[in-house]
Amino acid sequence: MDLGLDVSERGRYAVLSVHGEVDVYTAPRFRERLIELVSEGKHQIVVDLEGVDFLDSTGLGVLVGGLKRLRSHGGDLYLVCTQSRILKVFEITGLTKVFSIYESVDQAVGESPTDLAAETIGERADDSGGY
Amino acid sequence: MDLGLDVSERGRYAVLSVHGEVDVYTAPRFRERLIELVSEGKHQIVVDLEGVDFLDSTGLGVLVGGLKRLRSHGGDLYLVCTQSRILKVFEITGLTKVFSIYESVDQAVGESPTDLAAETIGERADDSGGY
Amino acid sequence: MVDEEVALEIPARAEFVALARLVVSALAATDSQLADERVDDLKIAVSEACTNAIEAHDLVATEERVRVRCRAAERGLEVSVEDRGPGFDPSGLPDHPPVTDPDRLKFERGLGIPLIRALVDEVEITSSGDGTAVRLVMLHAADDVAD
Amino acid sequence: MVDEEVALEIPARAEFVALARLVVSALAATDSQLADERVDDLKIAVSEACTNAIEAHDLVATEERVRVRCRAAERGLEVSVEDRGPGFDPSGLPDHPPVTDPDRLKFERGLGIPLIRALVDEVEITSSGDGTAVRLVMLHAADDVAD
Ligand SMILES: Nc1ncnc2c1ncn2[C@@H]1O[C@H](COP(=O)(O)OP(=O)(O)O)[C@@H](O)[C@H]1O
Ligand SMILES: Nc1ncnc2c1ncn2[C@@H]1O[C@H](COP(=O)(O)OP(=O)(O)O)[C@@H](O)[C@H]1O
Repeated sequence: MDLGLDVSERGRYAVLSVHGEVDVYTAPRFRERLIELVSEGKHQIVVDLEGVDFLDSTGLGVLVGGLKRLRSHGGDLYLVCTQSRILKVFEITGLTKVFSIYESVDQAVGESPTDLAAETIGERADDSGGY
Repeated sequence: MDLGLDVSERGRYAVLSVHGEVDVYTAPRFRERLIELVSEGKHQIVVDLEGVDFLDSTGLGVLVGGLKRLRSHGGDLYLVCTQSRILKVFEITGLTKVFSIYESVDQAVGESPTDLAAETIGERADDSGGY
Repeated sequence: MVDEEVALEIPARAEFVALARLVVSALAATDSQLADERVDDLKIAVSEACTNAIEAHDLVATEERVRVRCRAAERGLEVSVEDRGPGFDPSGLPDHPPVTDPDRLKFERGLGIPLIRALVDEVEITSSGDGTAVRLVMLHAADDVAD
Repeated sequence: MVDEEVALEIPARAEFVALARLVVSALAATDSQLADERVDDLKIAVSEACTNAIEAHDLVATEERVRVRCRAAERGLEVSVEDRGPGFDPSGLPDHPPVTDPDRLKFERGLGIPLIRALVDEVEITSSGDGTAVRLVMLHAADDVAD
């Protein structure tokens, strides 16, 4: 299974765009990437879930863990998600109250859709393991 | 599994376009459609396999059966196929020597690609059974 | 639709959970009485149950495979996930604090079974020292179900 | 890639052959040492073997399921298709006439096993009155193989 993790910078925000399926197999890579960003000093992280096809509680755990880590550094984690099937798991678990969820990266970083040009600084981690 | 069967007319030819997977589950519908066409008096049939994702020996059997039936009526069956993974099964089984295989419907009906406008007279048989 | 069972056995490894989801969703997709959205919900539940089963096998270091059985029945689609792990007491799971509680953040884990219960129409967990079976039923034309 | 086995049991019905192909191709797709084209060939072989197994179960009217086992090994991907049909003598299958023979048209059937043998690197058919096992191996980095 492919998990794509792309990092870009939007002003003081690091944007981590996640693609593919987040489950017990792929979650460790996702967790590591988040931890890496925090240790690089990125304390305002937007996680863009628009490219995610599947996410279960393992993925929620990574996000909760990331949020805790960031808050302990005085930072924060913002989610971008409009897919109802993904939002549903946040709602059921009460996590909509814990995360700030935005409809777009622009909205998350407080810019209008015309303030664009995100500079891609990250890599694309396409793993060929799994399905 | 979806099997699509579309019929159109090109002059004296009936064109049967097959979409999806042809295996032991879907082959009966394919066979019936061919038999139906023959009994409607269509004796020059072009079977367009360009939309086929999978075809095994059950599908080959349907085509051989169709060819035999048509020839016994003084007609013929022409194939359109350019996909190497499909052509391969015809080659292995020696059926490239039995069928006339064309690169396009236009070529099969002996027209240049500019003589177009096929009139759709058939139905679309999308079955929701299988995968 | 066929009232017969498909069984899948997977090694108790994280990389095979996607295969269990794939098989269940391929079967569910042929069930015209289950909306796509319900199939998505079932996939999540199957993923949670398989993840727990694999973790359970890890605990007892067994080489046995996890078994996923799937049957399209009259009333709905039934899936069972069976493991040979140490078992547990499902009624003994801690309650989650209310959604507004700041303690919510403690819960990096423990969301799997609550999700299963919320997403699937019927959930039956049978557990003993020999292992656990989680039986999930997604009913045909069921109304949305609450937790 | 994992050297452990996945097993799929399907009811002996035509509609489940696609599921066998799906599972094998999902596993094969994770095997970076098998080119897409070889995965396509393996799918055809699995489809042929499952079709034969289902027809064999029909003959003896058994309710038993057909078992497909799949293992990613060092040397390649191994798939076994096992049935509880009446068995047959693989060496007793009629030869096909040469390709140019007009008799070729007699062969509406009997193309399955020749296709399997041509498409897959190693084929082993074990058959008795209790059933048949067709073992297919697609080798890693193998050269194209002739029939
Ligand atoms: N199949 C199982 N076998 C043994 N214990 C289990 C099983 N499923 C769940 N459990 C126990 O129940 C707990 C809660 O499970 P769950 O709600 O899925 O959350 P998580 O797996 O994230 O801890 C697990 O931590 C485990 O102790
Ligand atoms: N698993 C099996 N069990 C019993 N007989 C089989 C099995 N597989 C093949 N056979 C026999 O071998 C014959 C040839 O098989 P095959 O080449 O696949 O062509 P077809 O299935 O189209 O006849 C079958 O008709 C059947 O009699």
